Amino acid sequence: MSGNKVVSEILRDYIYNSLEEGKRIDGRGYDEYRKVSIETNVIQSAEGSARVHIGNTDVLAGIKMTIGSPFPDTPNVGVMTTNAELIPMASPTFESGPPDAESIELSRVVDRGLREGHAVDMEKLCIKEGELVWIMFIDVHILDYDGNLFDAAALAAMAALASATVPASQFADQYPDYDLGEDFPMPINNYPIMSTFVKIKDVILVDPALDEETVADARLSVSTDPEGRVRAMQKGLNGGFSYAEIQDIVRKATEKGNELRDILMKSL
Amino acid sequence: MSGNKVVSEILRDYIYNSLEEGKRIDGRGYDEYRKVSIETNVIQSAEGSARVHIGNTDVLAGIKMTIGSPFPDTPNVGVMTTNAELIPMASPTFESGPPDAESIELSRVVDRGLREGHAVDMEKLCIKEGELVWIMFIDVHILDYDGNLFDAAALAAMAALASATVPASQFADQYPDYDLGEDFPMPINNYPIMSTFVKIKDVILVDPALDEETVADARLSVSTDPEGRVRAMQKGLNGGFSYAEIQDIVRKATEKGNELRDILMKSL
Amino acid sequence: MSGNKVVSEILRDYIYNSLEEGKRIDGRGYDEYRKVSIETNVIQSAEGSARVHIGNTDVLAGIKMTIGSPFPDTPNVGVMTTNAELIPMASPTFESGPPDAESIELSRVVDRGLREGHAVDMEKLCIKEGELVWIMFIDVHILDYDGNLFDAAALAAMAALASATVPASQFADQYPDYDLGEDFPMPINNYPIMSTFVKIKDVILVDPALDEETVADARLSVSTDPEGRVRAMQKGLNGGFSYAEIQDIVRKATEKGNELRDILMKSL
Amino acid sequence: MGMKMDIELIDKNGLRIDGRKPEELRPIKIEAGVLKRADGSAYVEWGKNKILAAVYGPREAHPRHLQKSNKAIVQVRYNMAPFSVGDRKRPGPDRRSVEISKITSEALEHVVMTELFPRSSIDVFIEVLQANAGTRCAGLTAASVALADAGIPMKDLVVGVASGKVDDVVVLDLGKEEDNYGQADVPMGYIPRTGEIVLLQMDGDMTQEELFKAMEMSMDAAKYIYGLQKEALRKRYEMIAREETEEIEGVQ
Amino acid sequence: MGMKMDIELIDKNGLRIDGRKPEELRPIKIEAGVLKRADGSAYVEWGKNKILAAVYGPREAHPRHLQKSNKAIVQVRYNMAPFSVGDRKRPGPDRRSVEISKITSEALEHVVMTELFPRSSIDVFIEVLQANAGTRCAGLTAASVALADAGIPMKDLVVGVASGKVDDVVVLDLGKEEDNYGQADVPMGYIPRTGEIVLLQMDGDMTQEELFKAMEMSMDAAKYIYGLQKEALRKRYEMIAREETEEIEGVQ
Amino acid sequence: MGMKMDIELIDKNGLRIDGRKPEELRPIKIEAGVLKRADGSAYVEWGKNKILAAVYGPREAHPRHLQKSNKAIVQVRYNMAPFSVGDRKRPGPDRRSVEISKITSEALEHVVMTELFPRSSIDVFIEVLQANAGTRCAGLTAASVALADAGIPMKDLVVGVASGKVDDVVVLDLGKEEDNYGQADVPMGYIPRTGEIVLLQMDGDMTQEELFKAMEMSMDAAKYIYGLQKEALRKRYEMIAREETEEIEGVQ
Repeated sequence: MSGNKVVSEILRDYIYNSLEEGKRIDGRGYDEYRKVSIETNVIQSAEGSARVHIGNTDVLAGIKMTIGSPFPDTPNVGVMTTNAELIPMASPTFESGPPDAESIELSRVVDRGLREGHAVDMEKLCIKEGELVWIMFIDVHILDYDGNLFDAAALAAMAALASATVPASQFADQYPDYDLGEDFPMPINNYPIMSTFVKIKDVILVDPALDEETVADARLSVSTDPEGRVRAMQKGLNGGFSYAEIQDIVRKATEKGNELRDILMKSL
Repeated sequence: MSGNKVVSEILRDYIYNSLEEGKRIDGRGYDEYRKVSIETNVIQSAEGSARVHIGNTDVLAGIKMTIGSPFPDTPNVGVMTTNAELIPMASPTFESGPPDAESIELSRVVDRGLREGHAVDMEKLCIKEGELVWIMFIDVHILDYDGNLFDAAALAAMAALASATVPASQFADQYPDYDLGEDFPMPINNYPIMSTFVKIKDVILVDPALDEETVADARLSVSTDPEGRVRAMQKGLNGGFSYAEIQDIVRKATEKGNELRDILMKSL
Repeated sequence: MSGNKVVSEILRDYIYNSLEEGKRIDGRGYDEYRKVSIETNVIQSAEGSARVHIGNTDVLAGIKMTIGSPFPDTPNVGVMTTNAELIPMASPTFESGPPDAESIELSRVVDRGLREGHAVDMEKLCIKEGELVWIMFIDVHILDYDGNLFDAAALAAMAALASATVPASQFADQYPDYDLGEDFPMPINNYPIMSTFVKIKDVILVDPALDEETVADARLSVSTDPEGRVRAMQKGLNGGFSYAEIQDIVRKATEKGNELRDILMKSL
Repeated sequence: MGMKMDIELIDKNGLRIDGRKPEELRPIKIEAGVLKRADGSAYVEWGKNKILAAVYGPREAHPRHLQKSNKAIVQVRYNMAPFSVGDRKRPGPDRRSVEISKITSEALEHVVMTELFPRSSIDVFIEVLQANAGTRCAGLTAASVALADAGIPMKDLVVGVASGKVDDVVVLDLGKEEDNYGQADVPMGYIPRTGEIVLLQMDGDMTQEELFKAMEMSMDAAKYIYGLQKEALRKRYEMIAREETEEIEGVQ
Repeated sequence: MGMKMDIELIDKNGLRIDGRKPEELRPIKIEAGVLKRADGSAYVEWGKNKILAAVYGPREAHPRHLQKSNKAIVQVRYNMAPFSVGDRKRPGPDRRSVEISKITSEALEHVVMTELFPRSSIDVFIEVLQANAGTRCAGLTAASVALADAGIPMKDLVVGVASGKVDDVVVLDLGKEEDNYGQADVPMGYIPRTGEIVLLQMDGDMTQEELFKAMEMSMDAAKYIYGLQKEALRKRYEMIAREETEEIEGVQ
Repeated sequence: MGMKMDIELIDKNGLRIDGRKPEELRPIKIEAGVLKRADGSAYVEWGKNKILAAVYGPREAHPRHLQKSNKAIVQVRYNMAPFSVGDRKRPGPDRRSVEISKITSEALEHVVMTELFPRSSIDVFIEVLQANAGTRCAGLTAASVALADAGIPMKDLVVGVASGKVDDVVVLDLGKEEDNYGQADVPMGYIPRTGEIVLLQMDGDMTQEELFKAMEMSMDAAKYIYGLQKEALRKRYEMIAREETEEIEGVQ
């Protein structure tokens, strides 16, 4: 990622040395997030939207909704599609073109957190079983990339959902044979939150900044719900975790999930 | 475009020197087109077709028609799609593969000229409002490229349309519930014509040949109708025009449009 | 194909020298296939399947079936699609990505042999004329590539078809308005077999191994039926055959087709 | 242009559907230096349009066959966020985006001193976050500011602004309904100081005189927008200077 | 092959649906040197088929990994214009075009003296402007002439010609209805002088003897078409010579 | 996870729908060296899953920009045959395959001594011939064996194994119905000797304690599978040794 090899070795040494002294290079505690801010309803053309900053990482999520057929094997629930775009605006390392493996992983992990966390009551997005359901697109646009996209994207997507309105009245003309009702708030069911940790040498850090990601050995993202239940996990990078480390991370993820959820609830 | 850098510098100097003496390298006047010829109905498998030469530039346009659904927001008009292919046969600089930015621009500019010029009465291509309309494909095949594709492609497309027959009888079996009627001539409404100018140093030239395009600073294509109204414009290349130059070009485009329209009408 | 140029020259000399002494490098006769084995019903998720070895060449074909609309111009027959994937597992020279010209040629030649040989009675795959037919996918997966893919793929596809069951009962729920009946064996009509020959210098060899393919001048594949009628041919590579050579190959192909067909029938 | 609809775009007082006078712009807000990672950036709100522009470079042009031995290339990627429009836009470039990227690139190449950076690419990314007619002009305006914010040597800033015709009246800066149901649209890229027109398109139906009147309206308005661009950059430089002063003071 | 239909392809007099005798070709017209930009070109009308072929090269093969250190490659792109067929063909290569391009390329590589141009590519573009059965053979015939017109050193010209079987009769050069409703089609690429068969396909249902009879018919016909190819090239050289003479006379 | 259905996944005796006990694996069969052309290969049958893995390399990484100056890259392509699943899968990578390829690659890169082969690529191809839940774990298990069979220097073998939760019971190695209608799935890549977890995913709904219990079940089972992997390699080496002896004897 961070280009030049010499630069990246110097960076690694610097981070290693700091950690040996028990410090992160930006002065944070190991279990401390950067400043997290959430602003909802920032895009009027979207049914719901949120812009999330985690430090300098800047992410914009928007919800669009339309009406269509359900999948044959799930006739009574709406359809949800999550897509994250690592647009080249956000980083010199992101390229134009079809989504690469990193974008696809990000999209799928964000999707899994929301889906398995039952963020939305998808049955309430069924209009007529087997015939017509709401189709929901969650699009996450990465605007400025300074590490920890997983948490920023998941948080922005959750906030956008929580602030969204299902635009039923707009579609009344198009579907005269169905009772779509009035516009209604997105039927939120749960607030799963993703929290990501990396391992650098033997140290576990939450919310890695880009420089930390660059030298990290292993990464684990854990999505938890308000009751502290685990809803999704994704390990990344080519290092390994011990079982004890994973237990430790899962426990901390619940704590951190609660902290971020508080910030989210205040933004709504 | 024209390959080798030394060659292109020599070419530039040659063109510049000629223009200083008030001459174009092929001896034409600044406001003079190369020889324009139009032959219609050259392809029997097409509903309409035309081959246009402007000097050595050689372009073939064909119209194909089928029947389909209208767009939801325009239920009472036919559908028109314009596509120009810069096939590698036509030039050593054209490559195989999906359309590049130049092909896309060409397609869109030709389309805009016809569409905004109301070349075809699209309402007459509606079979049943909101249900069935004629779908028209205008395909322009560039066979030999010696500059000024915009005018050649636009003229070929217009001539192909003007010579086309809507093949209603062919579709009778396929749509027994609709009255498609007999074959009928394409309902032509207007004859917009595109005329393209380039600026080389301070000189404005109509109908640039390839060598002139290669050294041109800026390009302006203007589509006008028989009443001299402007229907579409497209500026290209990275040079600039003054407002006075643009006024001059727009006025000349009307004249030139009339000249080309006369040639077109004689070919039909 | 076989990488390094020096190696390929040594290989060529070795093969040429052997042929001058009347021998193939693996000791076979000119008209002799390598060991051919066929195992059917190897994949339970498929409607029919077969794994074919010709020497070290290892090919797996699977049949999948679904229900859909017929083509408008053939309303009373099922739809058959053949696809061969040269997956990179099978050879260092096969690459990931969309099918290249070699895969496409292979798919189309296998398809042509089955289709023109009337392997399947496609009319029996019509459920209701003009409305509903069986859609059949023949997918050939090349697992280990040691030459003569055409014969191995064609044989595997034929064996997979001959061992397939049309899964009518599975679709009963999905198409309540149609009588799909019970599961039934694939309606096999004929057993066309492909046999491939190459020319190296002036020698004609059947069933080329990879090393022989690498140095071959010309290739001819001939698909014949049990009555010795010719159903499909495909010449390949940039060498030429004389008319006499082609007559010779066509005659031998019938013989070889019979041999392979015997092996096939025993496997069912 | 020209979808038909029984909609009155100019009222009896000569005012437009959003209350503007014919020669009146929508409100425009420009901010420079809004992203950390990019070498330069700008944010433009223009009516209901919300547009970000970022610049990276000069950096090595790749793939290599794009490199020019005597100058830099300016590569523009105009992109609409899926949620920026009424019906969700599928991600990835469509034909419209490719055309806009191309003409925006040509317009910017005119002002960037490309000859200073042979073999390089200057990459401009325009992201339309919310679209409401006139995004190509707003994007061009934003891109100019982002280039300046990136410290790219430029002959001048380019201003993007459109004019057109609705209900037979020549108007400045078409809004969404005017764009859908009006008679003509003329987007322009203009350099107020030199009077050069570096981007120009038109579609619709206008007499020559109407066209010229529209262009003149745009050129007038461009001067005002040019002021906003410069003001945004001035604020940005002040902020940088302030930050640097604070840093120095912090050190002392 | 083999769409079923109640259609009589051979009448009681043994004549075909378009009035031809079994061993009769459709009318063929060949012209060389029809395009200015290409290094060589040819136009073929063959019944209702209209086909252009153009040649560029030898030129540097790219992408580079295609280059062969000891010879040129011959790259063929067979392409159908969208309006060349009944239902519009979507632009871009389909699987059929890819296969035809491959076998045409192999056939031409046999006659081009590729060993003279290591690392080069000789690019052949075949555009089907109007299609009516037999385009691959007509395209191969045209491509040979275009290669010669480009001055590419060749061992000989290749002729493309098909034969087949309809209503149990072996016939030459299948027309559209014969192609759709006939029993077999055998496209061939043939070099009359050497007797080499460089392209051969077959689909349908034929006994060995029928197949051999069809191939013999094609080989006979190829000699005639070879004459047309040479005549087209002779006319082209005459025209060039005349132009040069006129130029010299003009100078004097 | 979590499609709703009236289906009893654990019966009154605590047994699973296929008769297994909660901590019981499906039958697993591993064979090394099953393909001739590949540098290494393995075949795994795991319940009704049938999976082939092949390894090529170390070989030059291409395209070149992927090369790392100080180590090899491990490139994994996980692919499902079109006929491996109920509804035919379209050929080519889908988003799920891309993700599985990525995490499998990361897991294997941990054990391959990549530093020995700068600028190289070690290419691992996993083909799912028949799929029945748990293919990513079976594929990882097969890939490890194929790497060892290819003689690629490795720190250790990786074992893939999943656990999860169905009907509120923590179970090992979910079958197809359990995967469809269960409550959670936790695929893991584990190195029994070092205790390192190199692949980990989870989706569903579990308390922390359930998750930990599931992981412990997987870690236990991994030791058994590790034994199968080593046994497959032992047999393969024996066979190679036998073949070599025979060859030597044949020579004598």
